[in-house]
Amino acid sequence: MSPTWVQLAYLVAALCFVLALKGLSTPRYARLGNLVGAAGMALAVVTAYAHGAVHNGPLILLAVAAGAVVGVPAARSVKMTAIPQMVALFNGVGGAAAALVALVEFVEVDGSALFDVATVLTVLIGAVSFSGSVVTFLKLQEVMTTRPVLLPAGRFVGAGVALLGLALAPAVVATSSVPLLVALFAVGLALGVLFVLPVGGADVPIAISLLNAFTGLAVAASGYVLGNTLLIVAGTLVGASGTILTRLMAQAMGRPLANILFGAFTAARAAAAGGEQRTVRSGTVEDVAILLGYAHSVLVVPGYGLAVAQAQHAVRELAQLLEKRGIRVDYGIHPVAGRMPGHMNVLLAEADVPYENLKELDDVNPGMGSVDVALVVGANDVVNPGARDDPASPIYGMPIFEVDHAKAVVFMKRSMRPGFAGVDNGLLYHPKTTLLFGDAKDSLTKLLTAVKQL
Amino acid sequence: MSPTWVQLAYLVAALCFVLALKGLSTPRYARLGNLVGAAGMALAVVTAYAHGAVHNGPLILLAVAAGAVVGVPAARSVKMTAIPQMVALFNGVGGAAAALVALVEFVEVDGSALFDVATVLTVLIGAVSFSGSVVTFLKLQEVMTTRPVLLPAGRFVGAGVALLGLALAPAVVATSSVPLLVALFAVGLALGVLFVLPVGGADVPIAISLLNAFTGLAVAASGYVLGNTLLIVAGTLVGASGTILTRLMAQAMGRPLANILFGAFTAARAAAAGGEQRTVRSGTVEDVAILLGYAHSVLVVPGYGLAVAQAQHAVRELAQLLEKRGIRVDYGIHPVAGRMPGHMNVLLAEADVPYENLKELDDVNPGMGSVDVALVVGANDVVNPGARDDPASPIYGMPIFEVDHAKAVVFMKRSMRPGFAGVDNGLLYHPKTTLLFGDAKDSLTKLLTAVKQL
Amino acid sequence: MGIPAESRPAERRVAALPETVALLTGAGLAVDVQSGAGRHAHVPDAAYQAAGATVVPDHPAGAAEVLLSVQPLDPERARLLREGDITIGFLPPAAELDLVRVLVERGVTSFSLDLLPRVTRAQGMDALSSQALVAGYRAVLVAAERLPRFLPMFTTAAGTVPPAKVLVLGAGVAGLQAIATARRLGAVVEAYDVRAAAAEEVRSLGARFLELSLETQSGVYAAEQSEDFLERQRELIAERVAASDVVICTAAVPGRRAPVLVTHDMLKAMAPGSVVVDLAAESGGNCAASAPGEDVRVGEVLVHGALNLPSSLPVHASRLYARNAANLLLAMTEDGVVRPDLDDEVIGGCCLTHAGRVRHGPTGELL
Amino acid sequence: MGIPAESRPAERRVAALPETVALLTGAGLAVDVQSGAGRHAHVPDAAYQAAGATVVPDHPAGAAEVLLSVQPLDPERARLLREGDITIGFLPPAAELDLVRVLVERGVTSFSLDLLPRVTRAQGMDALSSQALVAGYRAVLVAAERLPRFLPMFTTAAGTVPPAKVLVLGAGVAGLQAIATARRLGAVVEAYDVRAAAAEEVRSLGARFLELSLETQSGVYAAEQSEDFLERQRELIAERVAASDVVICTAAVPGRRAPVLVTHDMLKAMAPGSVVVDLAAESGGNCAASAPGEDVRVGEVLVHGALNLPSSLPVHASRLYARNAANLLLAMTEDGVVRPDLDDEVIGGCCLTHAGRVRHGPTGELL
Amino acid sequence: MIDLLTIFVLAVFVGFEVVSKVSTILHTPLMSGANAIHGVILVGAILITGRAEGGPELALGLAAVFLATVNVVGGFVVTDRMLEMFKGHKR
Amino acid sequence: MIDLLTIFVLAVFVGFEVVSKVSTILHTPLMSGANAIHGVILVGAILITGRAEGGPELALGLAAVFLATVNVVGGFVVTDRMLEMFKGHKR
Ligand SMILES: NC(=O)c1ccc[n+]([C@@H]2O[C@H](COP(=O)([O-])OP(=O)(O)OC[C@H]3O[C@@H](n4cnc5c(N)ncnc54)[C@H](OP(=O)(O)O)[C@@H]3O)[C@@H](O)[C@H]2O)c1
Ligand SMILES: NC(=O)c1ccc[n+]([C@@H]2O[C@H](COP(=O)([O-])OP(=O)(O)OC[C@H]3O[C@@H](n4cnc5c(N)ncnc54)[C@H](OP(=O)(O)O)[C@@H]3O)[C@@H](O)[C@H]2O)c1
Ligand SMILES: NC(=O)c1ccc[n+]([C@@H]2O[C@H](COP(=O)([O-])OP(=O)(O)OC[C@H]3O[C@@H](n4cnc5c(N)ncnc54)[C@H](O)[C@@H]3O)[C@@H](O)[C@H]2O)c1
Ligand SMILES: NC(=O)c1ccc[n+]([C@@H]2O[C@H](COP(=O)([O-])OP(=O)(O)OC[C@H]3O[C@@H](n4cnc5c(N)ncnc54)[C@H](O)[C@@H]3O)[C@@H](O)[C@H]2O)c1
Repeated sequence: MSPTWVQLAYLVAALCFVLALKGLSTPRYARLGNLVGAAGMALAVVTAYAHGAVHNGPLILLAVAAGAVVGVPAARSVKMTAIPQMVALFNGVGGAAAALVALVEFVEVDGSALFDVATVLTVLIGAVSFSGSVVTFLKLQEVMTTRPVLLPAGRFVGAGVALLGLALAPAVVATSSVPLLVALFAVGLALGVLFVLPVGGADVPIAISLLNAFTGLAVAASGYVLGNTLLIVAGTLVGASGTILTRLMAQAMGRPLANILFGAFTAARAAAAGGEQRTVRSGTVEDVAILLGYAHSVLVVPGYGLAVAQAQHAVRELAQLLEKRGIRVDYGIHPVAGRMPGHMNVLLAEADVPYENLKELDDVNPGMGSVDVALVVGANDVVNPGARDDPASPIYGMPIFEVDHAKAVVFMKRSMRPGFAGVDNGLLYHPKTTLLFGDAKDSLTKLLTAVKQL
Repeated sequence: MSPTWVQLAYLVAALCFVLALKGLSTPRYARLGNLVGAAGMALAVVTAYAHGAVHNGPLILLAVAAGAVVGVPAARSVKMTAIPQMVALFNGVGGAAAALVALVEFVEVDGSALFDVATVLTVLIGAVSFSGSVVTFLKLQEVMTTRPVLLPAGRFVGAGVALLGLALAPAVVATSSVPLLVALFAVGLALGVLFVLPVGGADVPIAISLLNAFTGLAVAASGYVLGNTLLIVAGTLVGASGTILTRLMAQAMGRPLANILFGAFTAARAAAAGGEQRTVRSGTVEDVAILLGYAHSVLVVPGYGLAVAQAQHAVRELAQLLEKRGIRVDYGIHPVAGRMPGHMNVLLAEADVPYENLKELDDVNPGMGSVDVALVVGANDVVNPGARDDPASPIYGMPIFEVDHAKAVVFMKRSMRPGFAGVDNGLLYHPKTTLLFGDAKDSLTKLLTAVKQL
Repeated sequence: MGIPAESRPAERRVAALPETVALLTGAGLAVDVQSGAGRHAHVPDAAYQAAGATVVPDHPAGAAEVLLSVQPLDPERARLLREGDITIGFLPPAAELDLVRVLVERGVTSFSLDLLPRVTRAQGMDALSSQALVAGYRAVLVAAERLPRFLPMFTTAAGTVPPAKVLVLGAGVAGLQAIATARRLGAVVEAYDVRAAAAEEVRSLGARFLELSLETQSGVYAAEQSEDFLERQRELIAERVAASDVVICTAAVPGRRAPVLVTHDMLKAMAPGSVVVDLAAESGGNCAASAPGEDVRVGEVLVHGALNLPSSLPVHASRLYARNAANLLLAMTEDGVVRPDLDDEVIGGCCLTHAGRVRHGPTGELL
Repeated sequence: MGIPAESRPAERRVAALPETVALLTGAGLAVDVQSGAGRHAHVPDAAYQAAGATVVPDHPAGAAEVLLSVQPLDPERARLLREGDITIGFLPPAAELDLVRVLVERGVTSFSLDLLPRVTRAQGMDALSSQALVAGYRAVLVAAERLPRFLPMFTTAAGTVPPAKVLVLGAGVAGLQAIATARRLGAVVEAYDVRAAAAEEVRSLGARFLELSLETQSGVYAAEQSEDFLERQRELIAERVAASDVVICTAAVPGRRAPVLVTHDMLKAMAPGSVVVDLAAESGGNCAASAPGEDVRVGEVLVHGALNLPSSLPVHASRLYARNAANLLLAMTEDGVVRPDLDDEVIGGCCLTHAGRVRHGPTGELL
Repeated sequence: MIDLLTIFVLAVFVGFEVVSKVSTILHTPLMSGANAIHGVILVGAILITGRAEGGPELALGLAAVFLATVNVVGGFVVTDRMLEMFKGHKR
Repeated sequence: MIDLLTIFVLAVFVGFEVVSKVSTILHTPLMSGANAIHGVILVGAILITGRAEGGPELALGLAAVFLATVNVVGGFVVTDRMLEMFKGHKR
């Protein structure tokens, strides 16, 4: 047992981690949370060093320094778009470290059966996490293809390797044999690769999140190996929150988790039949609420869908709420929005939207670049960039609100169906665009609640 | 150390308790949560008995049976209105039990200093909780006055007793003297009484909640005394959740906690200055939200204040929300509400209130008795019972909405000022009436959020 | 009691409808209705009969003991009345001194709805209010009809039409209703009144209140203003009048000439095609150019002097009026006998002549 | 190019305003405006001059190469035109066969805004839409003016007035605007149209759509219906017509006689004082009794046959029309020269005659 | 000891988090439910009584068992009664 | 062991509860932050290396320290960068 002061320091560090996760779950405290986490980590590491680095102190410092020299600049210089693969890589090295720690401990110490079980788990999960993360990194970095990779008879290979692992694990526990453990490590590596290969490009972030939770579990298991409460608590926290997070992310993409991970087998067949599909990003009410709540300027572009949903009162309420938060809200009234001239005017006047807030094309388009969020409420044709860019489009030449020049676009509609003109709208597939599916009035009412709770 | 199976059973019980609290926090799972809690408790008790009742098994069973014979019928037969005092009483006996357990353990075992500290805490907090709960019980049962009781120099007495406790506690730890511990128990009892006496009738539930959290802490401390993880976990859970809950309850009443517990000292002085006042009852947004959210039929009576606040959209939103919950909502339109003929019609038409929902005096008054809540939004003269009952009133003879015959009345206005006719409105002081002060639009917007969260 | 067919030109209302006839006969009164009384309100004689009235061919003056009419009787008709007969209807005494003299002479007990106290209890009888409601609503329709522009805003493929600006002067019952109606039609509305309470009332309808640096008045009615005050008021509102597409004037001081708020010069500063509707035209006009019942052009601005606007909505104006009048009459009726209690604040307050004497102070002075 | 003063009776619009003149001169065109052209729209000659136009005393036909008018030219005037001259304006060919013959004979290139394809790209030129907007708005004002009742509901001390019931038949541009305007004024509105898309459009304005058990049509325009269909439709709507205080008829089938939806018998079943406004009166009428420009009484029901309603709002109707016409003209203009590209879907689509030939199929058949 | 402290700290967090968003209407039932849960002191009471070798300890222990039982059973029953109102109103 | 299990269970609850209501926009930063936290394996790495008596254990231990450090520092820094967007908007 370590001395009390060490354990207390670890407890404080664990506390910091809990607070960090809590902070990271709310926009207001996210940054602070991250800093608290870092502080906790610093405390833990310093404590471990002071108490545990009986031998090899300088070497350890050197290794830490080397890690910092590699990690910090990498994290600093990475482009925003490449962050997911960076996270994957960091996750992978964490998993590898956990496996190594368990391996070394296994070599050094001769422990109980329970200890061996924990070791086996750490090594196996750590290895899976490591190799899986490396593959996701390669996918995202586009070093290898981002499409689901299906090995011939992939399912059987996977099952075979998994069985091998299942056989090895008890053997290790029974024999305490180091070579067998190394073999298990190799099996873990193979499993990780097999696990991630079939995942398609858009789903890779979910795989990363799951591997992240795995690493957490590996760390927790290593905590058992080392009898270290901090590792248990921190690893479990990450494991649990990572699992929930993975589920949330899958939900946000509207797909059950199993589908994402194993769907490639079935999906690939379907894809072969259908043509190339463009991807859309649909968000939750909370996403949109945050987008809006932290914007400086919002442009509401109402269309026929606002009228169909009779959402004029709801949109006015939302706008007023945003204005109370100091956000500038304008309404972009397109000359032909709706189904009769002045359709939007009638609705918005009924909802008492002040006339000064109603802007026309020419008032808005030149400054579109400084609009943080364009909230398209049941409009479609009037924001279709095809009218500007695609001479073959039947609506080519109609002036539009160029919301594709805004910093972000939120589309509220019920489906992917086109508008009056019956032409597809490229903006729906734009990376800037978040879709919020559902009846406009429902969505706005929910948004209202969500923004209030920010 | 207890055998592993016992500890595992305790762990499962602890888990049940966590799930119980989680369930109790959402209306849908509240009942289930309570049952899960009870199941966990059964498991824990059976385990404890099977493993720990080495001696005195039959006696213990007898005591348990006696407790059940007393507790179940009491809980079954108590009137709904008397439930708070029942909870207080149960809480008190729990505190007492914790104190006794620690006392006995102190007598039986000779433990470390840390053990003694835990014992002292258990006994002290348990005693406070016990006597405090008994006093709240007496208050609520109206055996004693419900008004804040201020002992002469109460603050000094309180401080004195607290100091005595502070002195005794280290003495017990130092000497391990049983008589001193008993003395500490007595001090705790006195402190509990002194703590609750100055709390006014309406605030007693908050005091109960705080004492409940105290008992939780006492149980957790006794867990340390006994080295029992289950007691620690369960006690801490209750202590932590009880603290949060107390804060939430105080917030819901719109008063900082300190005010409630210690406010009596200052408040009492203020009351002495003013003359005889008819009392009004002003509620919080949450109170009104619950009144509305669990009603079957609501009558909205709008008046000039609705127009001044331009709250027509807000009232329509609230009505629609209530209707979605299956509540029947009508609007009572008085012929002279507002300041021009048809004033309410104009406003409500603008907010798209369906014409069918607009009711006149004769449609509504005969069935007023079956209206659960009459929501008077910025109206005054048109619901003044003086127009019906008081021949001396300048408005005598004007027909009114007889909302005083509804089951409950909620008044939304900004102050106690009279309406157009300048005459006082007796309904404001009626026991059925809850006042919700503030601009009608603000209040309605808040109500909307509160009802959504029911 | 009797209900005449109104004979004044352009009067299309009627003082009783079948529903109020039923009320009155229910109270034990025998009701005679002159044939054709309800023709403009689209009520055939048969409907009155069905409600319990007797249809008589001639004006019931002299035959009925109680006469319920909208407009005052012609003085000649009034000569047919007998001592103790009762008349109820509008009767602005200052404008009808001849009639008042006849009523005094014949010993008639006459009640004027123009004099009804504006107290809470009397609201059900307050025909000034109910008819002002009609006038305020119609005033906006009249203006919208004459304006060569839209009231609401429209954003269309052929350009954007801005909302019309409407200025309402005087925010009594008619003024408030005009504000509400113009807002409904999508206009941008602002309003002014001398009464202190008016600002909040105007805002309660979603319109802007013109804050002028002028003294305000308290009380239900405005008191007459000095010429100096009016001069300052005109100066202050001139700019707002010029900026408006529609001006609706409803300012009045009971029993006095209406204040002149819009001068010829102010009209000239308005945009071509603008419209002024003057509800006060009959009592002298808030607009210097207005003539009752006429559309006067001043430059390219149209000034409509309203003449009996309520009459242009005969069905509903009659319905409200008939109910007011019936309420007043019922308040005087007990056991089928009409016996007005002149000590009652409301009934006494609107009694103009009784037993050969003028009971209304200011009118007495005028005679 | 030239802008005439409109000469048809009761036409108060003008085909260009100073703002569009500025657009056209900006595109390199020389604009002649006949003196007094803008008088009803309250635009003085000076304003045109200030915008860059030349004010000419006479009708510019024969002098200008391009004529921009609201109404079609009189056939005699058209004889003044020279080969290759261009006319732009409303020109319903079926009603103006004489004129069409003259245009063909003189080799004039004429564009009719009645024929403009209703495609997205042409919305800025769509004068049918913009003028239908005006007509729909005015139709409600006309009805409200003539109705002896309130449109909105009022709960007052003198009793409650229920909201008026308005039925709109045909929910095209004008019908939708009528629905919106009547709803603004507080009426309870229901509507019917044969087009399938109309139900949602009607509801999107907060009105009730009458679900009839009749086949619906798809497409932008309604196709002509069989007499059998119309018979069934009349049967089904009869009860709703009878229950309405106001019926506004806007049903039309382009190029055809308007369907008769409201018969004499249906009118008789309406409440006394009710009002029917028939926007289709000029093309035969949706109501059997309507006559363009007249108020016809059928029993106690008033039927107003609309005649050129947009003209009653000259300022804004002109503004929208002028912008539409200018947009069309600008689409044909390049480098200051008007050179219509007849292969263009929109421009070719609304070209009625060119180089001595009728380009519009149905019209060709009629001749 | 430190492990127990860790357990304590984690339990505090769980306690905080679990009830942090409860609606007003559930305040009283939640309080009552928590109240029943701290009746778990019954476990402690049984344990000490089971060890007691007679005399005052036994008496006090039995008293503790009795009181704790009242707390437990009364608490759960009364909470259940309070929650009956949620039966009818499903959502 | 059971205490450690209790700790594990409680930590699971805390982990679940704490992130259960996070909004989508924070998914990635939260994942990245959690990722940094499991870099706490660095503590374990330091401990075993501190005990290592040379040879392969030392090498492996140092490798673990290196990798874990990369995980920790990279994780926190990258998370912070992601969160920069929340800087401007105070309330
Ligand atoms: N203004 C005029 O005078 C006039 C007249 C005739 C035609 N048009 C034409 O109409 C179009 C107007 O453009 P627009 O952008 O206003 O409309 P739009 O292009 O027709 O798009 C409306 C969108 O609203 C969505 N929507 C419908 N109901 C909804 C509901 N309840 N909740 C949420 N979304 C809903 C629909 O998508 P989902 O189905 O996926 O929900 C649809 O894509 C133009 O093409 C214009 O040319 C205009
Ligand atoms: N309808 C007509 O034609 C007409 C015409 C003239 C006079 N009147 C008279 O007006 C009266 C109408 O009765 P009523 O019940 O509608 O009105 P009322 O009796 O005047 O009462 C209105 C109440 O609304 C409250 N209020 C004002 N602003 C508010 C705000 N922003 N938020 C919340 N509450 C606000 C006021 O209390 P606080 O100040 O405490 O907030 C006031 O007590 C009758 O006496 C009637 O005789 C009617
Ligand atoms: N007791 C009741 O319940 C009841 C019922 C109906 C009306 N009223 C009250 O009666 C009052 C008068 O209503 P009315 O419509 O018969 O009034 P009115 O027709 O006599 O006058 C119309 C308005 O013109 C205003 N006015 C006078 N001189 C003006 C000037 N120079 N500039 C601007 N405005 C000027 C007056 O203040 C008044 O508001 C109002 O206060 C109304 O609230 C009370
Ligand atoms: N492409 C565009 O952007 C654009 C622009 C403006 C209008 N439009 C479309 O043009 C169409 C017609 O508009 P319009 O106002 O010129 O039409 P219109 O004047 O030709 O006809 C009016 C309406 O009468 C209806 N109708 C015909 N017979 C009927 C019957 N028997 N009973 C009931 N209703 C009947 C028609 O369906 C039509 O809606 C609409 O669909 C409108 O959406 C499109």
